[in-house]
Amino acid sequence: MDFRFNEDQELLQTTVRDFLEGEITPEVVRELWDTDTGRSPALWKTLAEIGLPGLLVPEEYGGMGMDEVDFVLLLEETGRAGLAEPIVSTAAVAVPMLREIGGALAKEWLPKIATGDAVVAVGHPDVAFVEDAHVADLLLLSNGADEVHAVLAVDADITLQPANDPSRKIASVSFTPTQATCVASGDEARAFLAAAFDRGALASAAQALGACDRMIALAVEYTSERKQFGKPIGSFQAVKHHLAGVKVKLEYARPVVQRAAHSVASGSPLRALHVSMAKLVACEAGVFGAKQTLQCHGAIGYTWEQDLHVWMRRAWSLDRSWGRAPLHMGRVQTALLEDGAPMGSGCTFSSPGA
Amino acid sequence: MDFRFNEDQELLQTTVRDFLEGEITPEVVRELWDTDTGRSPALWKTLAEIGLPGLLVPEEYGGMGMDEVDFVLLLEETGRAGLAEPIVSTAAVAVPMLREIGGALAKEWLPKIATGDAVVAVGHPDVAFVEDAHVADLLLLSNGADEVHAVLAVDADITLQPANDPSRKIASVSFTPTQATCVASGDEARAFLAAAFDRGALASAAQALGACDRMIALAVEYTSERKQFGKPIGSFQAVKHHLAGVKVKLEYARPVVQRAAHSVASGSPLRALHVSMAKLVACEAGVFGAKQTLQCHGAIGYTWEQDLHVWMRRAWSLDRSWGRAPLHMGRVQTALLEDGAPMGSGCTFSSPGA
Amino acid sequence: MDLTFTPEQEKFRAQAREWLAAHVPAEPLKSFDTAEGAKQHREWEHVLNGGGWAMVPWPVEYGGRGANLLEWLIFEEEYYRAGAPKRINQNGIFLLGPTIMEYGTPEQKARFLPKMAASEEVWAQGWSEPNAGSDMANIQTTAIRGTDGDGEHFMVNGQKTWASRGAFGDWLFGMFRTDPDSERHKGLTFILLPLDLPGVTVRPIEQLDGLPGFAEVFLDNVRVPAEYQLGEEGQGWQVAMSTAGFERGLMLRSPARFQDTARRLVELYRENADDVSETVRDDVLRCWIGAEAYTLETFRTVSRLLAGGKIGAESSLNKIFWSELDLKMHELALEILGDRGDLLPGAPAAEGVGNWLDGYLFALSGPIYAGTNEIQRNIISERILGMPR
Amino acid sequence: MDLTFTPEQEKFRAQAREWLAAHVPAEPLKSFDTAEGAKQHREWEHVLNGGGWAMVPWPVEYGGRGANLLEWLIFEEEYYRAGAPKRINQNGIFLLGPTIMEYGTPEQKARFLPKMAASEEVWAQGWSEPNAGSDMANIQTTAIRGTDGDGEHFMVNGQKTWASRGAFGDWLFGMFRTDPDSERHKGLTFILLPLDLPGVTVRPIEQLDGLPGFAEVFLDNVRVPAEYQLGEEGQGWQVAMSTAGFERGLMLRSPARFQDTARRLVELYRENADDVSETVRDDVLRCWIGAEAYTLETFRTVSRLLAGGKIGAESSLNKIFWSELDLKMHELALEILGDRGDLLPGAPAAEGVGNWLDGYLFALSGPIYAGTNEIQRNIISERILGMPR
Repeated sequence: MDFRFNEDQELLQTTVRDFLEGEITPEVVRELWDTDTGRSPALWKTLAEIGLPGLLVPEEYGGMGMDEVDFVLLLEETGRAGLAEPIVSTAAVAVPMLREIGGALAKEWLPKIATGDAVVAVGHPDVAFVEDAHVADLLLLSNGADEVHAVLAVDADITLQPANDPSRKIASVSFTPTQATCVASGDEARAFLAAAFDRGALASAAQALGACDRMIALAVEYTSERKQFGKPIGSFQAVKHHLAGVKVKLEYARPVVQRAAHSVASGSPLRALHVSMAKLVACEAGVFGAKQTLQCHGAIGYTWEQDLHVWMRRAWSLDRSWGRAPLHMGRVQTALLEDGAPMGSGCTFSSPGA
Repeated sequence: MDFRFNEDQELLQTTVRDFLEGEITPEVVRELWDTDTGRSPALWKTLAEIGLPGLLVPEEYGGMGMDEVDFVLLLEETGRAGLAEPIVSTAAVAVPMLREIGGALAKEWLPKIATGDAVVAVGHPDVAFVEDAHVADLLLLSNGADEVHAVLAVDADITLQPANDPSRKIASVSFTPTQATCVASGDEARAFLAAAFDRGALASAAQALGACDRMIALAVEYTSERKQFGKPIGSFQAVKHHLAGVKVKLEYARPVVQRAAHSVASGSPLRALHVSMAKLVACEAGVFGAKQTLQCHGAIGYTWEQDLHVWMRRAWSLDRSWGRAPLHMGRVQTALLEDGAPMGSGCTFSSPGA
Repeated sequence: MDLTFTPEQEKFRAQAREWLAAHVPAEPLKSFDTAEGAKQHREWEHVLNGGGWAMVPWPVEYGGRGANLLEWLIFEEEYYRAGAPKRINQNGIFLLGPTIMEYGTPEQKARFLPKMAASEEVWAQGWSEPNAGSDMANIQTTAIRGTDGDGEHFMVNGQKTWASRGAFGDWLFGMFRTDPDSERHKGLTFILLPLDLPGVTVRPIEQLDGLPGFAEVFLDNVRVPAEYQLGEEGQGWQVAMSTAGFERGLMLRSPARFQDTARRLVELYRENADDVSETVRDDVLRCWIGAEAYTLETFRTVSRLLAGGKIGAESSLNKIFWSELDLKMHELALEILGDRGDLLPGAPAAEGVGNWLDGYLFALSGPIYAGTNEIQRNIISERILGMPR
Repeated sequence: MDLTFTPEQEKFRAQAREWLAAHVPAEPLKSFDTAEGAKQHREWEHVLNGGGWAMVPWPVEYGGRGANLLEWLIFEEEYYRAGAPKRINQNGIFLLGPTIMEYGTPEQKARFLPKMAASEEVWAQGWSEPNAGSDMANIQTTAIRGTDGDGEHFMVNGQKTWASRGAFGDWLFGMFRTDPDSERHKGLTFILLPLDLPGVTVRPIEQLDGLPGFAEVFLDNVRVPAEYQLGEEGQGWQVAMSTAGFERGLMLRSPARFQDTARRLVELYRENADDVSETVRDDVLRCWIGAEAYTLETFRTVSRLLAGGKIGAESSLNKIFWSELDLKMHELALEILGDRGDLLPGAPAAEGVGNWLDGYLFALSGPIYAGTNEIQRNIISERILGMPR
């Protein structure tokens, strides 16, 4: 029992954080808002150079061969940076799905992802829109709940759905399923889709942690500088307590997300429960953080030019990505109230069978 | 349109407030806690001298002949005083019910109530226990939802159910219904019971306002005196904002309760809706007030000897009296979502038919 | 207690309803924080004014209808019920107008009020400065009195910010430091300032919705004629406080606004009831109750005012209540809309989303503007509850 | 990251489970805030100590089991799972014990720790004074060093309050002002004080549940031998801070406690699911998630501590989280119990109410004791977030 990351993992986190701090400034995020796609192939290539898209790609395909425990700290960093590139859809969801599908499809696409030469988006029956479909080369789509199809983006009908967050690019996608596009069906397809959902939710939760942390940092910085009544507004108890409340939520969400990463990586039978718990608490921290840090900023936080709203909108978007709260609450309910999951002290780290 | 009380009503409120401040000190409340019944016939007599039990008793029976609009301010005062005597059960609920039943029963009991010589308790199918049954002379009880029976207390089986609040005296009551005890049935009984429920809920709501107001006053007083870090704790923003939040809830609950009193007194077709709204917001203010004022007191508020808990427990009890929140929420839902009640601007003071 | 309207009041309501039914634009106007929308809204104000409904609570002599506060509440109920446009000149009508009536000279009243009534002149607020937000007494923009060939004037230098309607407005009002050696609340004077004077630079500020709802106004040796001083020199704080009281209070947040939102929220819930949980339902009902509570409290206050009472620090209770209610209602609406909740109205899948998203972004500013809710809680605890400073 | 227990840890768990199954009293004990309950709890501690399970995380040399923090968490899980009694001597075991180990002389360790382990001596806390609650540095009770025929001693005068276990305890520990001219954190000394000394008057204070969970302790010329000073004279604050850190932190609020409550809450919900709304259900699930989050964060912290890390101001996050969670869980339980929620356990209709009401009253104190949550939020914002004072 050791609930710590190892030194390599922590070092990689620091490296990625430093890299993103340098590359993904708020100015970069805003520049991308003004582009047609909101995404940058050049940036994607750069991210590939530090290994992000291919982190879960097996080494034989040119990736880092890592798992979700390795990845979760880095996903938090992408959230902290406000990175809009398709890390969740491609790196966190599509890669493991391609790996599981295997065969020629994996052989063709995984190396391209690792080198930053391909974007793959994933559709799921429980998720209304497909994220990043508009810049994808390949789409992994469900046909009902029992079939997974691999469809070239050029063969699909992609309708962008403009949303509140300029970084959030979602689309309705339709396609003509054929035998040729079908890559999994029945139990196998259901298993792939279930895993994809959990990975998407986990990655979104991890990004929400980072976004929340960043908003706290912005608010602390602003309220420490901004003076009213002759002193920094951050010295007023009302402002302090708003931010302290966010910090409590954040710090008790983080281990839940990290445990969920472990459950995904280790294929725990409680994976779905753990992921839904993580998605709920992390996104709750993010949304609450948005509200409180805005209030601490006052009018300046309400402007387009202040950077706060970059992360406010990310927090709202992540709350909506890969299952909104009622869906995840329903999964927790199922696990806890109907399946007879182990409860009470001593059960946190044991499996149902134990 | 004039949403004010008249001078007589306000004067009566002041009179009653002054009277209760003198008579119902916290010491008196605590002395009654230590008695067998928790009630004092002598005190009840004194209350009759200023007309409280008989406020709604017609003048022909020796009462004040007033209505719920007159009464609501005084009920708030009894809540502020922490008065435990059966004002709600007897004066606010039983009296109008007896008035509606009329005949010999009214003729016999209303004068006794007005002179403080009788206590009457009321049972209702939607209320689990009968308040003040243990000191009642007469019980007005339901048999199912379709019959009202008048039963002498000596003929009923009364089992006290000790509760958290020493001022709250509730009992399970069983009796043998006979033709002789039946005083109303069918539609008439249902109408009596519906009115009784609304009156009980209204009176509890009004008392909750008073309890909340008193708790705020206690907390302001204590935090203005108690010093830590060299200044009154009430000068810290965290403490201030706790109490400001309670004040907001209280001040926006009060007009809802007053309007409900008007609807009861005038027999508005929206009576049930208005009463449930009042019960919800007033008791929410009371319960929230209890929590926040306790926190502002700190450890001293957590002691038996500090008076705060007299009203904390009242606030909790009133929240439970005459329908807990889910029941009232259900009634609001019915009125609003199913009955097509008027909604939106311009409908607040109009009836459904208007 | 009499909770019925008089026949005269019902007649007034019927008149308003009839006129509005005949004149409210069938298509919603564009936001008045766009150039096109500002033009549309000025036109609408012109129509309103033509019907005598622009300045309902103003005295007839200044272009108003001479209605009392109760009639004004009734008018507002009908206005929202009719789905009529927002008021582009609310800073003028509800904030500055009453202040001019109280403090203005006869000449000022004649000069400003009729054009305000017609929205020929749209007013921007100039309360805040970069270092005077919650701490409004920290105003540093100076207005130094002097005389030149053209007469007495103020020479204004400094910067105002969060000037709502600054982007498309004509005039700005606010406090300026006329005594440069003064501190805090003293030495301030209330001045009216045309935004087209030489030395004025308006930089629109985009809000969360991307529209320039407010502006920074840079003032560089702006020569303002002395006749635009409102009230006594050095008495700006007193003049402003009466305005601020109005702002936080009744005029700008009529119950009708929140009742209208609550009604639409309940309707939205009904349409989507099968897809949302009881938790959402209970919260929707609570909001509806909240809007009713706000209405009842307003009528109670107005009853008191009509009988000679005054509004004091209670307006701080009001500010907190409506701003939290409004935000909660919009949060719930987005929750009910589910996956459609963050779609822009133009999105192909955005059917039925209404303007809830925009409303939400606007509602987020509620706890901030017109004095943050933290400041209001200070006021409540100190001035209403009497807690120590 | 390794989230499995080692075979040794599993064996430790099995041992604890087996022993507890054989020894935990079948009937719940009376509250240790009653005379009879205090006696029962002392007996239970005697049994625990006999089995070597009283002081699990203490070194063997002081009567403990020498377990590390992870094993301690495992023991706690089993302890709560077994429904074993509360710990009457928690002030000793978890607060004072570790402090004596850190600051005590060899003689003091030998004198105090074994009797503490056996709960032959039950300890009361003497932190607060009437004017030193949240502001603990304002301690005014003096302890003046002197010498008489019987040797060096402190002459103690003043008053302590909120002394938990004061009513039925034997000893009290706390800070006293040994330098009467000193101010705030300086000039304080940590002293251990027998409650049966001449000049000590214990006045039990009844809590909300009517039981004397704490006491006022009046100290009137109490002569305390100098050997009961813990740590250096004048260094009381430093000694106390290590104790306070322990209190807020891990030892007293093991995750097992809240997981046990959460489990019982979910079970209560299941039994009453038909009678309560989805709102309650969602809140129950959130609480269960909260208890898991608390557990996970604790294991994360312990992993860090075992690898040489330190607990700092994070214990303030912890304090807020568990106290709010605990209160919410008990509020929900009373809500689920419906009309039975406020019945005393002895009421005829109180079937199935368990001890939720008592638990609720106790939970209300959570946000207050061990440093109010307001103080904790100050600490979080200033020491963790680095906001200005």
